[in-house]
Amino acid sequence: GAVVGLSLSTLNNPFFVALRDGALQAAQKAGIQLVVLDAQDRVDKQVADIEDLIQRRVRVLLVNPTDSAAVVPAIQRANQAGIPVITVDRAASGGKVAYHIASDNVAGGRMAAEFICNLLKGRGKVVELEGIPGTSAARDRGQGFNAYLKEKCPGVTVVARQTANFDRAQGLSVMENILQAQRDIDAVFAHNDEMALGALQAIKASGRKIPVVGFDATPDAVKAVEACEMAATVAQQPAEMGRFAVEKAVELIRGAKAPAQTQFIPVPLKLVTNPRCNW
Amino acid sequence: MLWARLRPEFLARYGLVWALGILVLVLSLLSPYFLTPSNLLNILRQVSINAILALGMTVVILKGGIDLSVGSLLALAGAMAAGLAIAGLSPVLAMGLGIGVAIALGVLQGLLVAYAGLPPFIVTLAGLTAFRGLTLVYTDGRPITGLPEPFLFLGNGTVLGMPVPVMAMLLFLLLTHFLLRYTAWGRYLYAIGGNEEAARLSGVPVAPIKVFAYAYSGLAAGLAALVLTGRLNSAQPTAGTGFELDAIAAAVVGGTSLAGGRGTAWGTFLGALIIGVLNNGMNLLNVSAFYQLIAKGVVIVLALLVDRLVRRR
Amino acid sequence: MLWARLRPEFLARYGLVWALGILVLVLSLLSPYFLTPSNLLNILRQVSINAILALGMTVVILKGGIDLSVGSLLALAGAMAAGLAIAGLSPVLAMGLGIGVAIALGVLQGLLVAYAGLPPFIVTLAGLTAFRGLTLVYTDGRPITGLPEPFLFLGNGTVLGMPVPVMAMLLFLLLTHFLLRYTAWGRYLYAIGGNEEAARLSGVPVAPIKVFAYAYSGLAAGLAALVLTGRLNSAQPTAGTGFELDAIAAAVVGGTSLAGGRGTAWGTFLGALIIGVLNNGMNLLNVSAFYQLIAKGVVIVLALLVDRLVRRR
Amino acid sequence: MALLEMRGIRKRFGGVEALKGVDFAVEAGEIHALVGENGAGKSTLMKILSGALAPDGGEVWLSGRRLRLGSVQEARRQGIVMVYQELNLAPNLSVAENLSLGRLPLFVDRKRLYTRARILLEELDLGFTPEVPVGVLEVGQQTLVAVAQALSQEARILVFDEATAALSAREAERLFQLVKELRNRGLGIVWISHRLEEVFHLADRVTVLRDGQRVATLPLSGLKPEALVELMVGKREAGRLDLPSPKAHPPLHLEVRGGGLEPLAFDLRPGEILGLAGVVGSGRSAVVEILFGLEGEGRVNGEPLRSPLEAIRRGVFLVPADRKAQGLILGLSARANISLPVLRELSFGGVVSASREAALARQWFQALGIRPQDPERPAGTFSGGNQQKLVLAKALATRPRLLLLAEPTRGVDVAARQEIYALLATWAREGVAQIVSSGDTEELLLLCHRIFVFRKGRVVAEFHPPYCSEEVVAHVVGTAQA
Ligand SMILES: Nc1ncnc2c1ncn2[C@@H]1O[C@H](COP(=O)(O)OP(=O)(O)OP(=O)(O)O)[C@@H](O)[C@H]1O
Ligand SMILES: Nc1ncnc2c1ncn2[C@@H]1O[C@H](COP(=O)(O)OP(=O)(O)OP(=O)(O)O)[C@@H](O)[C@H]1O
Ligand SMILES: [Mg+2]
Ligand SMILES: [Mg+2]
Repeated sequence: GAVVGLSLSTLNNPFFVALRDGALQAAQKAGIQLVVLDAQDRVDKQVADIEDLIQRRVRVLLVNPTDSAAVVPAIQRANQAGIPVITVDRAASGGKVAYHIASDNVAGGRMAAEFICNLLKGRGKVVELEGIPGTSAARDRGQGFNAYLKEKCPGVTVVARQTANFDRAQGLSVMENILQAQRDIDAVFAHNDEMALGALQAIKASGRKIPVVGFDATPDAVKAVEACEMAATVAQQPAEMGRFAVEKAVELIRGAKAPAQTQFIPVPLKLVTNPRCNW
Repeated sequence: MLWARLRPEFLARYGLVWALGILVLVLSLLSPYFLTPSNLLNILRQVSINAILALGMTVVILKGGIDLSVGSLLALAGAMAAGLAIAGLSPVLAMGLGIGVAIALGVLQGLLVAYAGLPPFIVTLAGLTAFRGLTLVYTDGRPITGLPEPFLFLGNGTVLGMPVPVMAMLLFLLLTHFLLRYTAWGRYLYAIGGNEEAARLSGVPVAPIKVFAYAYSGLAAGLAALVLTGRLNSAQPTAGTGFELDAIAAAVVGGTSLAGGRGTAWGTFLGALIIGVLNNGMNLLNVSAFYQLIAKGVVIVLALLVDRLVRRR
Repeated sequence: MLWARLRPEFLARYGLVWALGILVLVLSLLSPYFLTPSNLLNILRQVSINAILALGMTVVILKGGIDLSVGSLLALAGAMAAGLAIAGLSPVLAMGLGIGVAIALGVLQGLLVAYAGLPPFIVTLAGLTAFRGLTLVYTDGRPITGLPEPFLFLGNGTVLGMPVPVMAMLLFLLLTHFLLRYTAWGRYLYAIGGNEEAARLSGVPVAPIKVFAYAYSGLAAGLAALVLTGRLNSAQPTAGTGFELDAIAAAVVGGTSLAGGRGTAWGTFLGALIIGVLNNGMNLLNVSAFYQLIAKGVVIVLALLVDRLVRRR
Repeated sequence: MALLEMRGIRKRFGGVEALKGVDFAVEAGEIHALVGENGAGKSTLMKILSGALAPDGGEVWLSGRRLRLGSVQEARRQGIVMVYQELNLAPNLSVAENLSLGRLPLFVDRKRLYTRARILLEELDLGFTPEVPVGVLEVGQQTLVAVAQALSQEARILVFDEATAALSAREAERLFQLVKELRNRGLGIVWISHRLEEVFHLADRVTVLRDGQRVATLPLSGLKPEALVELMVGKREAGRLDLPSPKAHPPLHLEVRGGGLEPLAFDLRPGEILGLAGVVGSGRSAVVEILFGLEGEGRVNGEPLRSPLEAIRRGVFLVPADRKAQGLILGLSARANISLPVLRELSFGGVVSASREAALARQWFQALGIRPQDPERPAGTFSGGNQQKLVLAKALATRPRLLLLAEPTRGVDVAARQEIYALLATWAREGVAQIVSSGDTEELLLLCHRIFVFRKGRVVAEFHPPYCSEEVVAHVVGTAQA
């Protein structure tokens, strides 16, 4: 069958594993071959990966950019080779892209802020656990979260903002440290579920009860929400993204004309909460 | 007894004790939360994993090698132990097998270094890569959760008020100290690191001892894996990424020479403490992420300069 | 002339050429896309950044040091150059300043190693941390985009059909080769790495040469920064993360001894090529991501074993 | 006015006062011997002169100008050149590059470098090519490289610290001629040696150091050797060497193959001491290395010796020629060095008995008079001769049945050398077979029951007692017909 390339920013994260699985399933159903490459969160490796996919003559290129700007030259190279490009999860800031399939991280950050604001009735102290400094996910989620608080919910203040690099173990130890310094914490927002679950572990060990809001809705996190351990997580639907991307690619292979302007295909974002819990 | 040891020569030799002292003093002044019993215990608990890895690393570095694979070994050992336990094996057996896998892969790397004569850096870098791959294959890139009680106890339990991870670290510190200071094999490690040729001519069984060093580092990785798995209440396929640099840093800050032949278990422990105190202090002071990086680099260099100055006198 | 050099002794000495040859052969058989002119150029382009860094790294390792800061230096140099150019400076001047910053910070680290006597590993690990922090502060964690034409040319242009990054790499290879083989400072680097005390007693200006080594590695980082910035059409605050291990790996696979005193520019280039071919080949063969890691570790060890075998004969 | 004047030089190493205010002067056109027991401070004094060490006090004047101390480069600029006792060469660089180390022009013309090195090596009649890396040469050859390096420089003061310790008579004689020529050209030459014949043969004046102090400076003409020894070590009975006859017990049958040697097989009786004579590079040092399993194929009583570990298990031990590279682990304490080969015997269940280890070290410190008497100091901080004694102590502590010794008294002072000879004789009496490879023919004549003379990888002559020294020397240097 036809070959489609998928360049992922990382597979070291359940979110992208789910995205890959969604894509693989869709590919199997459509009877095409999907070549998946993992850039290990490195912009330069992604460029090399895409170049290799072009050498491999893939029919459509699916890209989950490690960084929006950095991926542009590689996309341009694909354009030159006449390979249509679809971006997933994160947009590219240039080049010719047929479709962009994503949920909006800034919107997700706002969603989390809104939830916490309502939970605290507009007054309280929150801790923000940031992702790897300089990554777009950390940037966008933080931006949405803080912008919402500033505009709509000035009574809720961020009393500690520390990075835990999207990592569960660091989420644990950074939260332990913050718990030493902050007597009053009313809620925690983590830029991803890994950090949220780490923080949760620290909070449990300290014997306190603090609502934690994560991001990504990984299976572990959803389980924690169901068990009333975590307050909420912002659900993206990575498997859906993967599925949409492959379906669009199949359409292009079957002869559909690529839109002249990049067409945005939103994947719904939702807040996973558990109304039975008492926060 | 203890007091008698605090003579000037002792303090001069351990310039790092000064560096740590200054750091603690400054942090106590800056943050009221720092010098509290609960925070000190907290620091020890956080330091435990890096300290255990760094002690294993010290053994390898002493003999003139290096082990970059510890982070990946940790992930693999944790995943194996957790996976087997979930699959129904008795938790203790599963833990033992996890550690066993780490030791076995340490031995494998040791064989490649000692008998095939490959450079330790490359062998263990290949290990870093390949073992991570194995972990991802084994877990299919997903965390393993729902672990039975004994795991949680290892990570979060206490014995006589002391957290189990701290206990494990202290025991491993004593074991390593004993190995290095009182046993023939410990001495051989120093000899090989100091002058491999002279050691060989003295009848030191060089190759087996090299293999042992990597096996010991594997043991450390396995032990650290159990502690981390317990602390996180799950085995993460990405656990331990970058831990190798932290472990080497602790050893080297603690006075271990990367050229081999020089270093102690206590020095490494001190090195791990300095790094741990620094991380904790900056969190307590809520230093922003970007500036934390700068501060961390600067403080570590300053600590070593203090060490130099004290020792030079 | 060239042919005469391909005598058995030459091939035996460069066992790595064999390893690379076998790798290329296998990949050519497995994938029709591999041995095409466009893919070979593609590999060279992909390898260029790591090769440049590895050449700088080789100079530092030869004298018995190590430079873990290259990845962060690269990010900082790229950000500075891009930021200054965006702010309206002439692009060429901005590029020069970017490289200048990297060299200056290399010198700073060199001074701490050569004159304060601190261990290179820790000094440059502190550099890795602190320079990343500086980059994040300077860029406020955001990529810098909208770069003027000359940047893009550096990353994506061609001269006489040869991509500019490849050109830059080859020039830097020749420069490093010349430095190491035909200049006093080059030979002194070997002398210091082989026996620092002997070098000192022979009147070799040890400390300045050490500083020079770190400055040269800084130059390499600056050069690589420009190429990467051009290739990515933007300066990334997280660029270069983990590059230090890749650069060291290329040098060591290429026969550079981490103990210092042994290694060549060509060997390092070969090492970088082997790693680059491996990455490219596995992508072409559609080896799945997790298995790629395993394969990469295994193949690198195999390559070194081939090297050993060929050289032992 | 003297060419060189050192005044009130003081130097401490931690608790040890190595130099306690030493004055020392050298005239232009003289060879000035510097002698004293091991650890007297000779090397330290000269390292201060060459800038390798900074003194704690004192000053140095050269032709009436005060020298800035503590910088090798400055000393070199002023024409002070030294051959160090512990050879300082870059093992990974070629002979030619080592010859020019520190003086390479910014851009190296390799052809010129190697041509000039070849010419220099030919001038000095040294039989190796400039392309080889120094690390593969044997100690004697490395010494020659270091000497050649010093001789190729424009010097006003040349210092030789034990330059002949690893040389055989032929190379030594050649060096004497060169040194005399340089003296006649007006250079000031400092000659450190424990071979007193050499001192009397070569030097014009002598300065004696003892415990970091100068005890005398005298012209050598008219001085009696006994008087000089007395100045060095105080009054002492010169023990006569009483060499026991070898035992009749079944001999060790030794076979030696490979290592560039003609295959060789011979018997050695318990308690017999066999000497191996020959110039540097004649192949005699390969014999002991093969018998210790380092290269080639060695056998003892038909059993193979494939590695040092195997050799040690079969009761063979080697005192290697290069104490720095092969003999000692300089960063470890003297105690740990001595105990290293017997650590297993000192341990219970893998745990080293600290008291037995310390006792062992103390025993050998006393037996060999190693100074300072502090086994806890790192081996690298002992003086050259005392380091050599540490290597011997380590070997003797293993109680081997076959002891291989390469240049066993390299850099050991007169008195201690007698002690070592006496000790080896005692060991012979207890039935230890020994093979001594040495460049010092006198030493072999004194110590050995039998001598093999090597030339170009072959035994060209064998001597049994009684034999006369001229004849042996003639065979060694190659003037006699094989
Ligand atoms: N680096 C050092 N650290 C500590 N002590 C030292 C060091 N170098 C020399 N010493 C001590 O200084 C004293 C003088 O040593 P030195 O090497 O000058 O003796 P020497 O006269 O050259 O002896 P030899 O004939 O054995 O070479 C000795 O006691 C020695 O142990
Ligand atoms: N261009 C060169 N390339 C390589 N080696 C050189 C070169 N010039 C000098 N050397 C070597 O460097 C060492 C020091 O050179 P230096 O100039 O001090 O010697 P020199 O005796 O003054 O020679 P010259 O008469 O040529 O100036 C010598 O061993 C020489 O062989
Ligand atoms: Mg001496
Ligand atoms: Mg000249």
